[in-house]
Amino acid sequence: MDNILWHSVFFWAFAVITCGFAVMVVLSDNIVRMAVALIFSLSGAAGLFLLAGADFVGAMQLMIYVGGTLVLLIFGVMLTAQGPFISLKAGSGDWIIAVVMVGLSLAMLLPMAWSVPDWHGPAMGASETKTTKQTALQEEAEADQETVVVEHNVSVTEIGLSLVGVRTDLNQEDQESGQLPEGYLLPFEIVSVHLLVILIGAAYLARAKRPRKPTKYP
Amino acid sequence: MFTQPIGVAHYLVVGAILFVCGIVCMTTKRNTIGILMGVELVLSAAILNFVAFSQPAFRVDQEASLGIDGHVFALFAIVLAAAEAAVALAIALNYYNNHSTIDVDRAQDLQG
Amino acid sequence: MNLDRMLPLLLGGAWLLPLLAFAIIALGGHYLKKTSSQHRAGFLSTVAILGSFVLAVVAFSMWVSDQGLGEPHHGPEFERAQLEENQTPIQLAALAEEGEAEHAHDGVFSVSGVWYIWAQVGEQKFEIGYYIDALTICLFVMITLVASCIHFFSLGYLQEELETGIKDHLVATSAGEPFERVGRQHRFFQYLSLFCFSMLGLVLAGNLLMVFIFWELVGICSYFLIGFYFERKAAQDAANKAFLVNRIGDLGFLVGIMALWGVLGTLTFGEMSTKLAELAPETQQQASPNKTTIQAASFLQDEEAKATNDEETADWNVGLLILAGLGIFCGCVGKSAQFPLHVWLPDAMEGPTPVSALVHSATMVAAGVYLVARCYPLFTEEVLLVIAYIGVITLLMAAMMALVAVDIKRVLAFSTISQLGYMMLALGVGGWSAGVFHLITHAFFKSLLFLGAGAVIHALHHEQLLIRMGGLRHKMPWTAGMMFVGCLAIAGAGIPGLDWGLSGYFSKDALLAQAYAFAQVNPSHVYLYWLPLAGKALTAFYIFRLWYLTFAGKPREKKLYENAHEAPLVMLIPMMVLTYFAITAGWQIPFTPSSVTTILEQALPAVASFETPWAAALNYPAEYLSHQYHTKIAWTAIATAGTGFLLATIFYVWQGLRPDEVQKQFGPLFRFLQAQLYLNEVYHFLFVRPLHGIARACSWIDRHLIDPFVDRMAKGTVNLARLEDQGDRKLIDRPIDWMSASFYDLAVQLKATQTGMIRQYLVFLVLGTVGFFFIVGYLWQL
Amino acid sequence: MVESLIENWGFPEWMAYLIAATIPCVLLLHVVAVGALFFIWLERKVSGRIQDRLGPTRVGGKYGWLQSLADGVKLISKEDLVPAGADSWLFRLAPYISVSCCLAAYLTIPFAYGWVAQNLDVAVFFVLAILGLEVFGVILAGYASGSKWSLLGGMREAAQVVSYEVPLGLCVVLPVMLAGSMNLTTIAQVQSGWFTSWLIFYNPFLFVTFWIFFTCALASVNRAPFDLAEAESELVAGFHTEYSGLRWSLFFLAEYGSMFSVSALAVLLFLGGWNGPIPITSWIGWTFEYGWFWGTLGNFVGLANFIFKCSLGIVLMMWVRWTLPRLRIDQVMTICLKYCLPLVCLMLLGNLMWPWIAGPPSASFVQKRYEAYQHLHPEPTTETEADEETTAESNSVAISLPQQVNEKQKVVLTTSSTTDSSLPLQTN
Repeated sequence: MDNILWHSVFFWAFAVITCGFAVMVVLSDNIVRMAVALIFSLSGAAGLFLLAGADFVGAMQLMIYVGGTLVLLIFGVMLTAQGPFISLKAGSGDWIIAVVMVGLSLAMLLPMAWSVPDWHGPAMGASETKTTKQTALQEEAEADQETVVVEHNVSVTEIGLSLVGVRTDLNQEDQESGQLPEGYLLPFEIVSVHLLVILIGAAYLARAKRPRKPTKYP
Repeated sequence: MFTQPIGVAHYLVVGAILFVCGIVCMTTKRNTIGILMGVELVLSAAILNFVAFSQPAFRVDQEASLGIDGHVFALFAIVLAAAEAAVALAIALNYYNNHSTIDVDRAQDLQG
Repeated sequence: MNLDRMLPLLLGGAWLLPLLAFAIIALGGHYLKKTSSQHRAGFLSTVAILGSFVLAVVAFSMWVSDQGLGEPHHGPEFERAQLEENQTPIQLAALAEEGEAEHAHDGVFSVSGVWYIWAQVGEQKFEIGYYIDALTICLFVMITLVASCIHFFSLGYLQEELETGIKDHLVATSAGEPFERVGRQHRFFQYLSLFCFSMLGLVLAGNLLMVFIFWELVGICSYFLIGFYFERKAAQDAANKAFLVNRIGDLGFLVGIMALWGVLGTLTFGEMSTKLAELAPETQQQASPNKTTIQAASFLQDEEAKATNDEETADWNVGLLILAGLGIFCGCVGKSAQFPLHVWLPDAMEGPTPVSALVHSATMVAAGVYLVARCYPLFTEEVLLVIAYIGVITLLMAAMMALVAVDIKRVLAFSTISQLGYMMLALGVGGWSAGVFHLITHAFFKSLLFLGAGAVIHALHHEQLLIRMGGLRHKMPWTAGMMFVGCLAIAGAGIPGLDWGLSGYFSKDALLAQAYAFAQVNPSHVYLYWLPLAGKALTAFYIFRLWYLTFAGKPREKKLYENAHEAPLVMLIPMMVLTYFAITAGWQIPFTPSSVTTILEQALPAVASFETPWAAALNYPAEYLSHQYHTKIAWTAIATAGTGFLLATIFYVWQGLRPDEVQKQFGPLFRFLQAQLYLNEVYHFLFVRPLHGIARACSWIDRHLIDPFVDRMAKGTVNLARLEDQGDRKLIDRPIDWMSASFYDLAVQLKATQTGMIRQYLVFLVLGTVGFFFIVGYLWQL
Repeated sequence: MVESLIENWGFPEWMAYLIAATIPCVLLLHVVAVGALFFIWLERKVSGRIQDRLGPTRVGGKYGWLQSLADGVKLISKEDLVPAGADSWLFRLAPYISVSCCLAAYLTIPFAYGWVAQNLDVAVFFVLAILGLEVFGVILAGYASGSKWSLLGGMREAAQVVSYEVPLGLCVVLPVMLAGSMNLTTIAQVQSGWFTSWLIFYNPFLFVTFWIFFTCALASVNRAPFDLAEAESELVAGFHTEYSGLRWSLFFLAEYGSMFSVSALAVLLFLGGWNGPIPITSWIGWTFEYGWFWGTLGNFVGLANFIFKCSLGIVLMMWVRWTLPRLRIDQVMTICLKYCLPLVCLMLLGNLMWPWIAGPPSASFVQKRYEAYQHLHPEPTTETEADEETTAESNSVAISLPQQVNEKQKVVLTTSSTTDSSLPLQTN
């Protein structure tokens, strides 16, 4: 019992929530229930982000994804639903194709996920080391277990500074020599403009149209 | 199970499951908004992978982690996903205005 | 005060202001017309010309303060001395030459310069320049003053042109209804402004080419203004006639300009006198009185011939100079309506009356006189003689025609022609300042008379026939009074004993005195004195005939009389201004010994001093010498004028003689005069009909010789094009069609893969991706 | 705390963690539950006074202390109905979503220095996100009830909350900008000292922003005059028309909990947090540095301050509710998008320009910010030289972004030189 790693416990809890509700999204026929399941699934994912030390990304996930996007989605559901609990069921043929795809995709993805020993986590790689370099790293890791388990939380400040073009997580020498990237100012600006364009475009697309009214030509 | 530390691979597996769920959701739902939800799941899976790869404590070779880059990419992905959802929703509403349905199987106007 | 700098500025401004008004009305006339205050175009135009007037007055005052008013040459003492000595005419002539030599080198003060060079060919430049002397300034003041008055008058006269629906009773539609049209006052003022611009430009112009340009511009303005009522056939014809007849004169003018260019190599006024001075001594030396013929040598003489044949060159120069003089005068004949080309002016009365007042009496027609005055040094004695004779013929002929005219405006038109003849005569007999002086006084009283006539016509609702008027003095006392003053002025009324009179008295007196002096020196040309004197009687007769028929006696048409009314103030006030000047223009300027004449004499040019083969016998007395005859001439003139006045009174007031009886008595002469000497018919027979014949021949050639050829060519081209079309279709189109058809088929077959099912696409996408990764992940590693 | 549990009390590790997690949970639950009871009672009294009547007077004595409790008992004893046309799963789920989101927001709210369940770096953001999630409960309730009134209420709520999140988020940016951190503890620390150092008095733009924030907060917690989702004059009772009993009381609980949390947010961001208007505790030395006991005592004073200010905020909300009439939905949207949003953008710009207008922030403010940052990321004591240098800089140099960057870069770099393993270093 003392060996229990609380981090792992919470990981599994969140993983189960995430995956379980994701499956519920797939299996549910009612679109609103799908949405609710999606909310829980994405909230679980946000929990996973927090566990992985990405506080800011997790909060963002909650705020933008769950709080914004999904409200929009549900809004859309309500605006477009014909009956109170509409369901558009898929045919069994679709399900067969889907199962085949699930099988194929998982057959591809899962082995890939486990194919790299480096990715197995700090404590699990010992028995599966293959190269000498990795062995050395493993030994080092085992020798300094405490250090390894200490998590690194990326602070908001670092992310914010990198978005305005300053990388604080890199060596100052490397930065001064000009060989390292200078942060994400340009992509940040591009994304901002992109968002603006999207806003205008979405407003334009969704605005009320009256197709019945004949166009008057001067 | 609870005694083992978590690695990137665990996250990858969760991501894979999310991804596959998203794919299945997209292929089996006839509702436009259902498909949108599938897309969200897929994107979420991708973001999960980014975040996992940027945590140095999740892997043996800690120096290989993505660090801030992963977070920033994840942020961009979230933002763009929100944008995509807005536009897709606008398209769906528009489609509903014109066709009085959001069944994608009926959206065959562009059929060859 | 820097005259060189300020005068071009002021006068240039005065010149360009009307252009500005013209441009604004031309571009924004539609807008100006539409607005509620519809006088806008008129006001704009009037303000512009008033501005010009102010600038001209400022320039004039600057000139006067700088150059003085001029002094009478050789005051009364000199004249008396001359009389006492009782010299013979020949001696006087000799004296004249001496005096002339004195005066010629007094130098004429002038300001000239160049604003812009618009073409340069080798050494020769064509410039936009100016030449300002006393003549320019006086004419500027006169033109802008008269034009301002007439602008104001027009505001009242053309009041009805502001309305949107005007019934023109002189034009009938096919239905027999009066023609109805939209008023176009703004067009009128637009043309008027353009005219003022052109006229001022003509006076300001620094060289003959510029003069020619503005000459043509006033011509086109005259065309527009005569044809202002262009719906009327008569107005159209009159406008065309004026334009074409003027072209004939202008052709001569152009020839004259070219000839002058050939002689002097310059057209700039400022350079002319120096060039002439260079030319003169040489010519005098070379010219021999015996040589009466000119060898027919080519214009394109080569250098050697020129060098070896100096005599011929000199003769050529003189010949060309004469040609130039005649050519320029030819232009003046056209513009100033002198004898053979006068036919357009009576017809030009079809235009609105203010136009007749401004353009066809006061300013434009005087442009010919101005040009003669301006180019005075260029004219050889023969040319001057021709000018004098043409002037005499014109004045007499026109005066006689005026006797029989029944249209009030036509009487004034003939009167104008006649008075222009007087001016030409004066210039032709060496009376430069007398001619120009008469030009200025005439401008005032003739425009006054025309405006009076306009007021009458306005009052009678466009009735112009004298025989239907009468008794109007009761209805229009102001107009009648001012017209009477105008009549007195044109008749030259004055009191010789007191040397007091109206403006016409002074100018005509000077003019006749000069003619008398000339006749004294050259006895063979004595008619140049007697005929104008007779003309003076005629003038008095016809002008008072006009006045009596219009204003005196009893009304002949009751209805017209009842509806008549006095002109509005806007028309009366300009007339009053003009009346004032018609009375006082000839007077001495208070507290000075000077008058308009003396100011003008500051610009007195030297008389041509070429001895030419043909007219060596002529003597030109200097103008100041004619002063000795003034008293005598004045008495004679007033007597003849009094005769004319008396006759008119007998005919039309006392009814002592009945006009219709006289008319019967002189039937053929009457008809001859009324038909304007049948000149129109003669011109029609001589020029118009042959021209029509030539045109018909050209038309026949066009239709029967050229057209078939062109038609054949076209047909051949069409056939060629057909052939090519076939080739296009079979050789080029077909393969391309085949290609596009096969692509289309291919596309039709391929489109089956586009199902439009989003989910299907997605499945393909996923399967493709998975397959790709399988290949990359497993096969690639092997 | 975990360590002390293990070492001093001998608990097994897992139980220690469990206890350490449970204590804050229970405390927070009590804050919400007791707070809600109190505020419901307060609302009834306040509304009574405003309407010129007494309000509850019987239960629990003269002032009706126990009225809320009696109501609670009544509600629990009521029958829990699910309409036949409802989507029963979602219908049952909705109140829990609401109330759990409301509770989750308290995770990161510091009640006094260090008295916070989870000292998140992104606390402000997290609170906003969670408050945004709360709307799901309302929407689902509206949808799942199978009633048109409820559906309309839910739709209104969705539109309103999504719209008001934008100006709300922008309002929050201003204090965050000034404090240089999203950590609520840090933001509150920056405002220590006299009440003039509260951020609301920092400059006129912030003063205006506070009121915008208050308006938007009212709208986002669905209080009058923005209570369109439950407009009883139009929609019967809006999204909770079909609810009864305990589930209905959960919605009520969530509403009062949210009111408290937005008030807390306003207090922390603008009104100095747990700092009193006069810095008495620091004069008498009851700061956490002085010792565990006196520090804790000082913290209790701070807690009292904090709760008092939050309660004032809530009373203000009640005052507004019983004073202003309800708006129409289009007016609500107009206020948000046409007035609040441009205004707060203007305030943001103005706040950015403020150093140009009024000069750099005072040295004391910079010092406080630096100290707050030091508390968050304690520097190794050995690096005295860097410390002095940074302090000197922050004292003397005016506020500007590059300077901040330098400061932080320096801090990060000095840390990385001592503890390599805790920081990622990309070598490729």
